[in-house]
Order: sequence, then structure tokens, then C-alpha cells
Amino acid sequence: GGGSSGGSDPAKFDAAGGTAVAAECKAAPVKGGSLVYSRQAETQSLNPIDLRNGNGDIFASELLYNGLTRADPKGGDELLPGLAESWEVSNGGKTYTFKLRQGVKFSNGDPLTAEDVKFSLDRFGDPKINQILSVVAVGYDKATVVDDSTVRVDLTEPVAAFLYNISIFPAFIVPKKLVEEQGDAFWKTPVGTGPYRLKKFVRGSYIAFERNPHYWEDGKPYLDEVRFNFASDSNSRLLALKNDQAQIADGVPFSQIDPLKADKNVVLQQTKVPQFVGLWLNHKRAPLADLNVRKAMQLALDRDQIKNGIFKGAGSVPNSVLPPLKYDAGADQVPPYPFDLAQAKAEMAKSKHAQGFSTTLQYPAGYDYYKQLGLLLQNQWGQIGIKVKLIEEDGATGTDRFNSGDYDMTIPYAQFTSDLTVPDEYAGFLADPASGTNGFFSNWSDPAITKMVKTFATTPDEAERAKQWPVIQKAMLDQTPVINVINLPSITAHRTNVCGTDINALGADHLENTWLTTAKASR
Amino acid sequence: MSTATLTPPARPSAAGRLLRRVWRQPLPVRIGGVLVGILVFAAVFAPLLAPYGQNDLDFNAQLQGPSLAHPMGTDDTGRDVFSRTLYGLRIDLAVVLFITYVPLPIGVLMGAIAGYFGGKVDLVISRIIDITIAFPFIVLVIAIVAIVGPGLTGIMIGVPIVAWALYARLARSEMLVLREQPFMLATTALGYTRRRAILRHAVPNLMRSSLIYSTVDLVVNLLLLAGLSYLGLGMQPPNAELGTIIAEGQANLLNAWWITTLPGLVLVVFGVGVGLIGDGLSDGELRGGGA
Amino acid sequence: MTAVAQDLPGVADATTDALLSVDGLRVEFGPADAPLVAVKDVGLTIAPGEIVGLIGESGSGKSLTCRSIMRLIGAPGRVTAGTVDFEGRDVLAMSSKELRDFRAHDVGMIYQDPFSSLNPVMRIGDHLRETLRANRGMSKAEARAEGIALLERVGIPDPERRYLSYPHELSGGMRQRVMIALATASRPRLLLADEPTTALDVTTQAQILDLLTDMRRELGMAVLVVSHDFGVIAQVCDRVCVMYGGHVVETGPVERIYADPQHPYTKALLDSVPDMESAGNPVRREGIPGYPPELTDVLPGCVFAPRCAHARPGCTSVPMVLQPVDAAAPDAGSTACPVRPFSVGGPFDPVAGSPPDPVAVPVSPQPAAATAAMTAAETAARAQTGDPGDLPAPGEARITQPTDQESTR
Amino acid sequence: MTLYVLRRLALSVGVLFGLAVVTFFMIHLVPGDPVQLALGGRGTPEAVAEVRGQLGLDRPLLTQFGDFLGGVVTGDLGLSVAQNAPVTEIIGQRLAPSAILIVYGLFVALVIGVPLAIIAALRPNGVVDNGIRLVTTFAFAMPAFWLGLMLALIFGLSLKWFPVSGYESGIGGILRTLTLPAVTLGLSLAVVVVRTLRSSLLEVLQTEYIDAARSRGLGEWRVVGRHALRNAVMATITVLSVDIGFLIGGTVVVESVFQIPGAGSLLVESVRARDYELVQAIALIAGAAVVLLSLATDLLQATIDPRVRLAKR
Amino acid sequence: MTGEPILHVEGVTKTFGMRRTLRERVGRAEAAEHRAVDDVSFTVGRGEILGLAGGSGSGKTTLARCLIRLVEPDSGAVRLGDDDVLAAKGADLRELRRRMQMVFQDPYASLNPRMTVGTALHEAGRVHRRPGSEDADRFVTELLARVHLSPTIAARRPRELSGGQRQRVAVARALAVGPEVLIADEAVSALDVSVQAQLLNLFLDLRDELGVAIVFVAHQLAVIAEVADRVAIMHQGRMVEIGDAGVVLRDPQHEYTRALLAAHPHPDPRGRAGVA
Ligand SMILES: Nc1ncnc2c1ncn2[C@@H]1O[C@H](COP(=O)(O)OP(=O)(O)OP(=O)(O)O)[C@@H](O)[C@H]1O
Ligand SMILES: Nc1ncnc2c1ncn2[C@@H]1O[C@H](COP(=O)(O)OP(=O)(O)OP(=O)(O)O)[C@@H](O)[C@H]1O
Ligand SMILES: [Mg+2]
Ligand SMILES: [Mg+2]
Repeated sequence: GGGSSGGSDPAKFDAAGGTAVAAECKAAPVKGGSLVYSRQAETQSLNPIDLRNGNGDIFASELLYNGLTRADPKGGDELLPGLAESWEVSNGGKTYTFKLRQGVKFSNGDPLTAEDVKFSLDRFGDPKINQILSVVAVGYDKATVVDDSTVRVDLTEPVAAFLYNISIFPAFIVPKKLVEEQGDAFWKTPVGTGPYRLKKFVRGSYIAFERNPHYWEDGKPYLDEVRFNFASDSNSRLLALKNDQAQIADGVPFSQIDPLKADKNVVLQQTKVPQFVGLWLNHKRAPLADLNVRKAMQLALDRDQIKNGIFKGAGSVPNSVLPPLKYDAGADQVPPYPFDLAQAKAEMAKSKHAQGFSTTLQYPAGYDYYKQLGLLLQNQWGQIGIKVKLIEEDGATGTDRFNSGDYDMTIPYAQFTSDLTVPDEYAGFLADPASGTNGFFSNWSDPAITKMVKTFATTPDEAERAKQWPVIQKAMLDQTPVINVINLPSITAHRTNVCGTDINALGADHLENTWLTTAKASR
Repeated sequence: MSTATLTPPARPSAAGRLLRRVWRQPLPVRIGGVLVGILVFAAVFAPLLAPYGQNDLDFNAQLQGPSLAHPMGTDDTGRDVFSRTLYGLRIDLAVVLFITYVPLPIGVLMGAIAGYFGGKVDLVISRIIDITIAFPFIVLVIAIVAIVGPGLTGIMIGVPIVAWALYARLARSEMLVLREQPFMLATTALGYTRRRAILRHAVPNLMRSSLIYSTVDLVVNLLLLAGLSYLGLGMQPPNAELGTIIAEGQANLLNAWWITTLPGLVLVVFGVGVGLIGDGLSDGELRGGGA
Repeated sequence: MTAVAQDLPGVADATTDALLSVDGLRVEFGPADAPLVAVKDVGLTIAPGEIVGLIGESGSGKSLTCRSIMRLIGAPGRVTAGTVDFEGRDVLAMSSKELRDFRAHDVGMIYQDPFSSLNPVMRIGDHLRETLRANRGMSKAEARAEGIALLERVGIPDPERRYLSYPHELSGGMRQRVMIALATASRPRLLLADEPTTALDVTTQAQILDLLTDMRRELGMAVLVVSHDFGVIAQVCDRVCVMYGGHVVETGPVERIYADPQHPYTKALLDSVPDMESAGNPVRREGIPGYPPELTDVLPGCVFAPRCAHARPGCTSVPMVLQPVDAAAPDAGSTACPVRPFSVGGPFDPVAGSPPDPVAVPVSPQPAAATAAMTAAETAARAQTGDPGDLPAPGEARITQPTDQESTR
Repeated sequence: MTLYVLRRLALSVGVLFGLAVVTFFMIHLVPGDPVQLALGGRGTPEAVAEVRGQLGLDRPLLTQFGDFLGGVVTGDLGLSVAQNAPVTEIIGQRLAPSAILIVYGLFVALVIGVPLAIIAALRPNGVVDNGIRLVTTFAFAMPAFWLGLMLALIFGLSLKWFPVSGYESGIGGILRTLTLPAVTLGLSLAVVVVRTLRSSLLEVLQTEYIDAARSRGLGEWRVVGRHALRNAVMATITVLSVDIGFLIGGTVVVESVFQIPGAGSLLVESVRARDYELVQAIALIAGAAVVLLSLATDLLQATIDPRVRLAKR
Repeated sequence: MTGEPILHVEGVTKTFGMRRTLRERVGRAEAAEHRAVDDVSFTVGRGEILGLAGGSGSGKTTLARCLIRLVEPDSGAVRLGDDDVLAAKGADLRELRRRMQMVFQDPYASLNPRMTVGTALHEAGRVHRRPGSEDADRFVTELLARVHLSPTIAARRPRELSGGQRQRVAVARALAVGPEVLIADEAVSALDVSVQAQLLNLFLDLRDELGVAIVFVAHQLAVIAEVADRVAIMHQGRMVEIGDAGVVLRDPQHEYTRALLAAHPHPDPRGRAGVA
């Protein structure tokens, strides 16, 4: 569980390991060809409001549908117009009026109507339908068709992140008539406005898309056909890539970074996404409720060792307890915890647990890097007298224990990613009791920070928000309710003949910009 | 050999007798015995033999190929694969022996009872056997792991729950033949209780083929451990188990073959050793004294 | 001791025009450096059309002798000395092609257990057809007609239906008839019958024995009948070879053997045959004290000496060589006992060759005492060869490796 | 015969019922909420309750079990929570690859195993025999994922004879995509074939009817191929039918290595997701397969060996 | 020489339905319903040997097994002394079985291959708390002496013994529990004549010295003639003739008995018929 995406600065943050754009890609894009993408997570559902299999579902929906707004497919945490050409915010941030893009057609040739938009947004706002991510529909009241090309949305309160909230899958626009007529059957042969349309879907095996001839961006997409081959085994994905059985592969394991760098046929691409190793602390457990202890734990972490030893240089040292998000201040403004054993020991000495204590750390089974990380944490915290017992948990059990607060320390999700590029969602979970998650299941609460987060989430003004967040970021880091061990990038690899492989801030490939230098030779 | 011994030779020690008995077996059994013997020795004395601790991380020696310092190379956190293999072997052998030889007598007993009594008893036991065999084992292991917590405990509970059934089926079909044997009839004729007939007379005779089968089972179980580790259901960290080592190394298989291959080879050697013994035994060439 | 025997010409009653003559046959098992010798020195001849009986206790090597003639000794076993001569051809030296021809056309063999000598998953007809097609090159239809005719000849009622039966659907007697039909399908000149009736009840046994003599008469084939039942031998055989401990100890016409056995073993054997005459007044027979030797026993001199009522000190060093019973009458057969306790002149001393001191003839011991004594002797013999756990019990040491090395060559 | 089959099928229904009971309650006992998991672990309590209500997961267990059984009878295996799709549809797509893989693997095992077993049995304990036993034992003791990857590296990456992963239907597709997986599976099973067949061949070769056949002057190949093999094959069939469970277990790993969308990996995923309906359905189908297979084995044995009477057991 | 009757058998009948043993399945032809033993009655007295003869499949073994309920008869009565064998249950049945012992045909299969002779013999005595069984060594030695075996045999396992020795051990094991009736089902058929004679003597000794009643099953009439006081002939499940051995075997009344006698091979070749 837990795999969703969010967006922030999609710039390649690791120049050395980043995309080396092949010379051929400098040329003008060529149309045609088909591309095989070897993907870690399988697609199970094509219903964007009921995506239960995380990225496997999300990335397929991203090709089939569009929202009113969208994250820049080329990266960057700015929002671009999607099916809405433009919008106006009024009524103190409680009313949004969207002007729809003209001439947009669904992949079956039907025109996009304001009714479709209203229909889709109302589904988004109905918690009975939007079960998966109702949190992003916070404050949604209703949508009204103003005219053929105008839709107004009213909110119950100002929601600063609203435009971001509707940029992701629950708010994708679907054709009202067909959905109503066909019911559940619609999602088997879905119709959307995205760059591709469904060609064939073989459960557990692959899903194939073909060019949507009615796509609204001129000349795009370039590819005739895209096929996602599901391959949960990483060796298998890489073999397929090396074998040219696939041209792109996602989920490149950290251990393969170095070997892949040496491969002439393959380009390794790291993209910053709001993903991190979130280590949750249970504040119901005495030693962990002690701020000095938490600080000591932060200070005792040798993050460089973690980064280089385990993540093979990928990732970055965080200056936040949350993953990298929009508005995050830089290290100069909010400095990260340094690795300082002496200071850590001093903090321990100040705490009520100066003599050290024993605790447990549970993490998802089946990931070698968590195993190694566990060992390293055990080792590093052992130096300040914290004895950590490691427990591997089957994912489902782990989630269960996390949700019921039955843990000391836990890494609750194997892939821990924010759904949005803005901090509203995660900050709310952690600090807003109204989220109902009891401090994101950590039992932590801090009234002061709660108040700041509330204000932040309801402040429509961008500049204002950009000023507020670093303060919250710093306050949270000081408090360390949870520990962000390290920020992780998304790592994909593709063959050199594949161009335009940018990944948006949500971690999704937008294959409408992708093209093959060897357009006819692929498959 | 005409030197007649007039005085009986001094009775050799139990170990000596065992050794002598092993030595009288056919060549493949002997080779198998030596292979397994070496591995058992290595496992038992792992703490003395291992040059490094099993969890000593060394970020200055990541992914090094086999060398004098690291006979089996290092893994991607610089742990010495050889040391981990030795320690892993230790746990593996213990676990595998447990999950193989705990269900064996239970299964044999159940099979013996079913075959001996026949009729309703047989019907009931046979159905239970059928259900157990038909049950997707992986569900059970995952379920147990989820209940008792991850690690070898789940495997050590889960495997025996299922594994007895194979032995039971084997023993039952043998019992059907055995019970018509005059010496089994004789237990009835002699007025022995059924309990005695089954426990003292039938079970020891049913053991042999189960023991032979168990040599296959040993290997299967060892592979199962590895397979479950591959699926993330194996040993609790940080300590190693062969399957875990192999499964972990699997991520590096394309660039660091030794992490998977060398411990895998140990597995193979164990399998070959046990297999040779089992082969020899099933050829009916076992010489000297009954078990 | 066997070396001496090998240097001698074949058995005394060998005829030059013999169909089969076996000479100095030796079969070993176990490691080459410490072999277990199962057949030590066997010689016998069979004339065309003759029925010869081979009698002896279990484990005396009868079956191995038969198998050696067919060259069917399995892997750990091997013929280490001797010749098997069939009409001037040396069977032991045949190429695999020749061997197959030999088996296909010249000899047939039937076995003790009719329950296990037919392939349980093949129909009777399949057996016959396969054999007829392979050995007599018949077409399918011919083979079927001939197969049914064969079944009819061996007295199987309703042969057409039986042609389609599976072996387990037939009674033991019928199966043995089928075996005879199979073994004689290619009209061999020699039939080896290894205890053909042991598994059958007396009524069926009588029928099968009749069938054998009928076949001999009709086809003119010679038969070697192996049995441990003197009654069976007496009923059908012209001549008898008596085996003990891997040796032929006496041969001769069946009447002579019965009326005037020359070897103490033959006599003791005849004396232990249960007799109908005792009905109504049970008698105790002596039997032969002790037990037959086992392969691991190394017995110098006469193999029968330890159980022999007439043994004397020299018996443990005499060679086991067949000598004519009566030099004047070569047809009377020969015996391996130099003591001749039943000869007109009384027993000879085996060493000195002179009639022995009558006092030296040991009195036949009480069975109990003899048994105990033998057990002790056996124990001693075991002690010589090492660990008692090593001893294969008679009958248990089966041929565990059945592949006929020669035949696959 | 028909009666026998009917009787066995009746017994099988009992077995499958038992299997259903065990699977149902076991999976429900396991901690972890399928709905919570399906909703990504962050579903609001309301959403969770909503979905539970929709799926009927809020009713008493026994009612749910009754429903499940009713569904089995009517062929409606329910809805997968995790995938939000009908179980029959999901399984329908993923059963074929596994079944084909198993059959293909079995075929490979036989094609490799039977000749080797015969060769080994003809010269027991010879160099060839020992060599065969050693090599097959080797193959047996190799972890499937290792063996599979090696095959993929050699025949997929280097020689490019086969794709390294994936699955395609159709004869050509199956041959292309399932050959390496089937070889991986078959190699480890071949040793079982070699072992049992070899030793039962050795046993059969000692019997009198083999000697009898030889003494009739039949050629060695005929003796072994026609007389010995058919009898020896019985034991092998029995062992294979038992080992089919092992085979099904083996597919999980092989499917994962070669990324075959089969039922094995689906089962693992489903248990992970606590996808009750799916787990139950797969368990039941796998169970039915095992049960049917053992029935088929018995029938096959009766065909091969006329002595095997089916009326009793 | 016949003492008072100890074993009474009346109208015992056993019908086999579909279920048959493996051996029979492999061996015999199909028989849907088969009367293996058909209304058989007889008695055996103390110190008497009753010879039971008949062709293969005539029901000898089945009858013998019915007596101690290794096979459950369908109807009839079996009494040992005054005790009803067919009605006994549990411990009573075990006690009755103790009093009626059986020796089987196959010397190679009738002893547990995994037990030494000593263990097997001692076990039998100990289970039934036989007097003297507290002292294992003496108990075993005495039993072995009874069947003329050396005490060294005690340490061996069955496969280290010859067939004749095994059969003696089987007899010793039967004697270990102190039976009043001994049922020998083809106990000497598998043995060589030389050893057979020794065992026949042993049975005669047991009869004379211990006064046990013996039901001696054999298919060879000559063997029966050597030991039996009385002879019963079975044919197709029925007992066609029973009487003193001398009478039955010399002057058979039933046609089947005569046929059996005629087929019996005679060791004297001079008397043979029809051989060229
Ligand atoms: N494969 C074998 N390995 C070891 N010893 C064997 C083997 N086959 C036969 N023997 C031994 O060789 C000896 C002679 O065996 P053979 O079968 O010829 O005896 P036999 O006279 O036919 O006896 P029987 O009357 O029991 O059939 C026996 O002691 C037997 O144990
Ligand atoms: N368990 C059984 N099930 C079915 N039929 C049986 C069973 N036991 C014996 N029979 C049949 O009963 C008949 C009598 O068999 P039984 O074994 O008593 O004969 P027998 O006189 O001892 O023969 P043999 O001399 O061959 O030992 C046979 O036809 C046999 O097939
Ligand atoms: Mg023989
Ligand atoms: Mg009988």
C-alpha cells in the first residue's frame, strides 16, 4: 500500500547519475514506433477514482485521462493547465471558475462537455465514490455548469491546495454519458482524453495502449503504441531492458545503479519525487516520547553512510521530517541534523533515558535495502545506548500494526510517497487532528504546530504559503515527531534510443513527449 | 582373511561403529556422507571457522569478488559472504532437520494407523491427508507468519503442519502391504495390543522408506527456505540463513554473481550429498544392521 | 581344491555327442579380492532328447547353474571359470547377437514362480506374438494363429479367449502352461525348467510334469528339470545330478540314484523325503543335521563333511572330484565322495584309500546335539569371515543387479 | 469404473469442502484488513466501513462462509477486494499460464528424465549412471530462481533464443516464452523422475519376467522399453502425483523469475493483500487440481496395469 | 493318544466378497462371492496333531485364520475349552489368542526383520506376563533350547538366520506365550527336505512333551502322513473327509482325496507311469 505520487521540483537533482541526453534526442521528435515499458507494479484497475494498486494503476490512468490541471509533464512543481485552459479564484479562495479547453475530444471522438467535468468532479467530491483518496477532496462542495465551456466549483472553506488536489487521478475527467450507461463495464473499455487509449489489457501480464488520434496536444503523442509489461522482479526488468525486450524499466534497484552506469546501451535517470524513508516513532512509548531522545536519534544518524553504503549514492540528506515538497526551504535556511555523536550522547544524557533503552524497529519484509538499513540503524543507534531489535513484517501485517499504533518504531510503507507535491496532505495527516489519523498514527501532537498547519492549508495566497511553510518545516524538524532517514529519488532506466523520458513531479511518465530515434525498429 | 580371531575384538565405541558402518556403504553413500559430514562440521564450528562476524558491515569492501580475505566475496554492504554462509548453514541445518524430521514420525504414525485399521479410521485420516496435501502451502506459511510474526518460526510451524501428510500417505500405502505380512499377523495372533503392534512392530518397518524419502525432502525443504526468503518470508534479520543470503544476493546477481552462486553451491553440495545418500539407501544397498 | 577339479576332464559320464555340456563352472559374487563363490565347480551334460534332473537343497546353486547356461547372471555375479558348450559353441564367449540367437532358437527357460514370470501388464497374446515375431519372423496374423495353436498344445482350454487375458486372470497352472508355450514357441532343443512346479499344488504339478514329458516326446527336446523334490525328479527324469554347496556331488540314472545312492548326501536326502508309508504311525526321521553351508562359509575339502554322518578326519582335505561309481559301467554315473560308505567293501579312508577303521565312523548324532554342534560350527565359520552382521542369509542374498552385462554388450 | 470415478469425486467434494473451511478461516484469522490495504492504508474509517459494507465483510464469518460456498456452487466466486474485479475474471486470465507451465515443465521433466533413468538403470553404478545421478542431483539442489536467471542470462541475453521474461499465448508464444521457465521447473523435477524411475526400473529388471523375456531372446531395448518401463512407470507416476504439489509451489518462484502472469504469483499477491475471495478461490482451484490429478493418476495406473482394480482403494 | 477335545469348531463359514488381499488380487482369478470356508466342523484333542490337507485355494489358510480370528468367520462357532472364541473381545480375546498360537508358512516374513530373536521372544513372554519372563536371558535361552537352537541365536536378526532357523524361532515365539493349541499353516512347506524333517520332529516333540494340540496345515500329503494323528481333507472350502491318518491316507473314501493321492509324486522312479 501507500504507493501514490506527488510532485515537486522535478529537476534532475543528481547531475552525475541524471539523464545524459543522447545526442540523437537533440533532433526533432520522430513519430511512430512502439515502446515496451517494463514496470514493477501491475495495473489492475482503470477506474481513476478506484485505483487500489498504487503506481501500477496510477501510471496507466495518467495515459488515459486528464484532469483540469496537471503537473508539468517535463517536471517542475508548477501546475499547468490541463483540460481547463484557465481559471479564476474568487470568494476568498472558496470559488474556482474553470474555462475549459476548446475542441477537446474523448478518444472515441465525442467532445468533452462541461457536464462531463461536473459529473467527474462530483464523483471526486463524493466520499462514497472517492474512497481511496477522499482526503484530497477536502472542502469540496459542488460543481456547477455555468455554460458550455465554464464550470464553477464551490468549496466549503478555502483550500489552498485545491488546484493540486484536482490535478491527480481521483479528479480525472471521464465521459458522463458512457459511465452512466455502461456502469462498471465502462472501466474495461474506458474512454478518456489522455494521449493514449486502451488497446489490450491482460491481467497480470501487460497492458497495451495505442495513440489517441483525438488527443488535444498537437502532434502528440509520438508513439503509435505503448505497452506496460508487468515485472515485479527487478532482475527480470533489467534483463528485459538489456535484451531490448523492453526500452524503459522503472524501479531500478539501488544495487544496480553502478552496474547500469557502465552499460553503454542504457541511460539511467534519477528524478526527485516526494519519496522518503519515513521512520515512524510511536509517542505512546516512553523513551520515544522524550524529545531529547528523538534529537539524539537524529544526531546519531550518519546519513552519508546510509546514502552511500546502502542507497549507492542515490537520495539526499533531508532537512525535513517529510519528503521533499514544494515550498521546502533549503539547507541554508533549515539546516539538517548533522551527524554528531558527541552531541547525540549529550542529548541522551539530558533525557530521562540516559542509560539507554531497548526498542524495536519493524520494516517491510522483502526489501534488501531495508534489511541493510535496519542493520545500520541498529549499529548507529547502538552507539548511543539504544538497543534496536529488528522485526521484518509482511506488508499487510505491518500496515495493520501501523494503523492500530502497535509498534515502537516502524517504516510503515515500502515505498513511502506523498500523493501531492504540496505539503498540505502530509502536514495535515501529521499535525491536524481533524485528519483522524492521530498524528499519522504516531500519537504525536503539538498544538502550536497544529495551528500553523491549519493556517497554512487555508491560506490561498502562494507567496504567503511559501513564507509559512519553512517555519512549519523547521518546527517539525525540531520536534522530530517522526524521522525522515533519507529522501529517495525515482530511478528509471531506458535504452539510448528513447527520448523525452521526463518524469513529472508526481513520478509519472508522460509518454506523450516520448519518442524513439529508431521509430520503426522497436518492439 | 583367514586370520581367525579367537578372542572377540574389543567392542568399538558407538561413534566408531557408526563410522565403520558408514564406511561399509557403497561408494556414492560414502561420498555423500563425506560431503554432508564436512558441511555439518562447518556448521557446528561456524563461530570458530568464520573469519568475520556474520553482520559486520564494511562499507569499504562492498561487492568484492572472492579473494583470500573473502573466500566467497562480500555482499553490497561489505559483509563477508563466507562467514555468513557458515552461520547460515548452521541455522539452516537445524531448521531443515527440524522441519523434516519432526513431521516424519508423526506422518508415519498417522499413516500406520490409517493403514492398520482401515475402514472409517482410514477414511477420515486419508481425507485429512488429502486436504493437507491439496492445501496451498504458501497460504499457510504466509498466514502463520502473519500470526506468529515473521521469521523462521512461521516456517517451523507451517512446514510440519503440511509435511507430515506426505509421509502419512507413504506410510499408509506401505502399511496396507505390511499388515498382511505374517509377522504383523503374528502380532495379532500373539495377542499383542494394537498399540504395540503399530508402535513396536509396524512403525519401525515403515520408517525406512520414509527416511529414504526424507533425503529428498531435506533438499526440498532447504530450497523451500531459500524460496520463501526469496518471497520475503524467511529468516528474521539480521542473522543470515542460506536462503536469505541467496535471495538478498539475487538483487546483485547480474553484477556480483558470487553472493548468490557460492552459497548456492553450498546448497547444491548439501543436496548432492544428501541425494547420494538417499540414492544409495533406496537402492537397497544399505549394508549392516537395521536402523 | 577347485583348481584340481578344473584340470580334470568333464564329468565321467560325459558323452561326446552331448547337446549341452557344462564344465568347471564357477560363479562368484561380491568383491573380486574376497569373492563369495556360489557355484564352485559344476559340470553336467545333457544329450539330445534327454531329461536330466538337477536336485539339491536351497542355495546349492541350481538356479545359478541354469542361468549360467543362459548367460543370465546379473551384474555383481559373474562366471569366473568353466565352459558352457552347446553343440560345440561356447555360450560364454558368444557375441550379443549370437547370444540372442542362441536364446531365441536353441534354448527355452521356465521359472519356478509362474506368478512372476509373465509381465503383469501385458496380455498373454502380447507375450506370444512378440516372441514369435522376433524369433520366428512371423507376421501379426501368423503370430496370432501360431500363438493360439501353442496355447492349445499346452492344454489351455479356450485358447482364443486366453490369448487376450492378462496373466493375473489365469491360475498358476495355466500360467505355467503359458510359460511352457512361450519357452517352446521357437522349438528349442533344450528346455531349462527351474523348479517349474514348486509353486503349484500337487494336482497341477502332475499335469505340468506330464506336459513336459509329452513335449519332450513330441518335439524331441532335451529338458533340464531343477527341483528340490525328489518325487518330481523321479517322475520325469532319465538322469539326475545331485548338487550340494555349489558342487555336483553325484550323478547317474535316476533308478540307480534312488536304489543305490553312492554319496552320503544323496542318501541322506533320500532318507529325509517324507513318505506316505508312515501314515498312521508317525515316525521321526533323522533328516540331515545342521544346515546347508552359506556362501561365507569356507569349507575345506568335502563341502558336505560337516554334516556328514560318515565323515572322517581326512574328509576336510579331499578334492571335490567326481569319480565313476563303477569303472566298468560308465553309464552308472559318478560320485564325489571318496569314502564310499555304502560300497560293497565298506567305507574307504579318504586319504589312505584303504577301508577305514569301523570305530572311526562317527555315530549319527542326536538331532538336538547335532544342531547345537552345527550352530557352534557355523558361528566359528562366521567368526572367521568377520562381522556376523555381514552374513547374507540364504535366500535373502538375491541377485540385486539383474542387468545382464553380457547381453547388453 | 464409472461408479469408482463417481465415488472418488464424491469423496473429493468432501476434501474440497474441508479445504474451503480451512482456507476460509485461516485467511480470516490472519491480521491485516483487506479493505484498509486496498485503500492504500490511508482510507478514512468511513470509506473503509463503506467498502466493507459493499463487500459484505461486516457480516458474521459464518454467513460469509455460507455465501462463499453458495457462490462456489453457482460459479460466482465473488469480488476481489484488492483488484476490485470479479474473481472469476482475474483467475480466468491467470490460470492458463500456470497450468501450461506445469504441464510443460512436467513434459520437460519426462523428456529429460525418462531416457536418463533408462540409461542409468541399464548400467547401474557405472560411470554413466553415477554421472547422471550427480548431474541431476545438482540440478535438483539448485534454487529455481538461480537456475532460472542463469538460463535467462544464457539463452535469453547472450544467445537471444528466447525472451528473458513475459508470457504470450498461442503455440508459438508459449514455446517462446515458457520454454525457459519449463526447463527451470522441469530440471528440478527431472531428478525425481530419474530417481524413482531408475530405482523402480532396477527393481523391475530383477524380476523373473524380465529374465524370462531375455531368455526368449528378445533384444535389450525391447526388454527395457517394453517390458520393464511400463511396470516401472507406476511408481514414478505415484511420486509425480505427490510431487505435483511441489511443482505448484515451484511455479510461484519460477513465475516470479520469468514474470509469468500465473496463478502462483497471484496467490502470493492475494495472500499479501489479504484478498480473501481470491485466496479462497485459488486455494480451492489448486486443491481441485490436486484432487483431480490424483484421480487421474489412479485411472492412468489402472490403464497401465490391469491388476489395479479401481473398485476399492 | 488323543486327549480330551480342546478345540471345537462347528459350522464355520467364511465368504469373501469383493475385498481380497493383494496376493490374491495378483494371483487368483476374479471371484465375486467366494465361499472360502464352507460349514466346517471338527475338534482337536490335547496332544493330538490334526493334519489339514487340500489343494491350493481349498480354504486351509482361511480356516486356520478363522480359528484365531485373524479372519472373522461369517458364522459358526469356535470354542477353546469352554471359552467361546468368536464372542470374546479386547483383553479376553487377546488371552484366547495367547492360548492358540500360529506359525506361518513363510519363514522369511513371519519375523519382524528389525527385532533380534531375543527381543522378539522375550517380548512375547513379557506381554503376557509369562512365568519366567522377568529374566529375559534365561527365558530366551530356554525357549531356544526347546526348539534346539543355540543361545547365540538370540542376538541375531532374522535375516542372519537360515530358513529352518527362522521357522524354529517362529515356533519358539509361539511357545513363549504358553499356548494350548498350535496352528501351523504350511509351516514346513518352504523348507528343504533335510531341514523339514528336523522341524517335523520338533512338532512331534512338542506334542509329546508339552501336550499341545496342533492343527497342522500342509498341502503335501506325505508331510502330513509323517506327523498327523488324524487327517482332514479340504476341497473348495468344504471338509470332504476327516479321520485317522492311516485310514484316510491308505483307504480314502472321498473321490477328491483319491485324486490328491494319485497326483502325489512318489520318490521311487520305478513306480512311475507314462514316462518314456
Ligand atoms: N545376486 C546374488 N548375490 C549374492 N548371492 C547370490 C546372488 N544370487 C544367488 N546368490 C547365492 O548363490 C547361491 C546359489 O543360488 P541359487 O539361486 O543358484 O540356489 P538354488 O540352488 O537355485 O536354490 P533354491 O532352491 O533356493 O532356488 C545361494 O547361496 C544364493 O544365496
Ligand atoms: N482376504 C481374502 N479376500 C478374498 N478372497 C480370499 C481372501 N483370502 C482367501 N481368499 C480366497 O479364499 C479361497 C481359499 O483361500 P486359502 O488361502 O484359504 O486357500 P489355501 O487352501 O490356504 O490355499 P494355498 O494352498 O494356496 O495356501 C481362495 O480361493 C482365495 O482366493
Ligand atoms: Mg533356485
Ligand atoms: Mg494357504
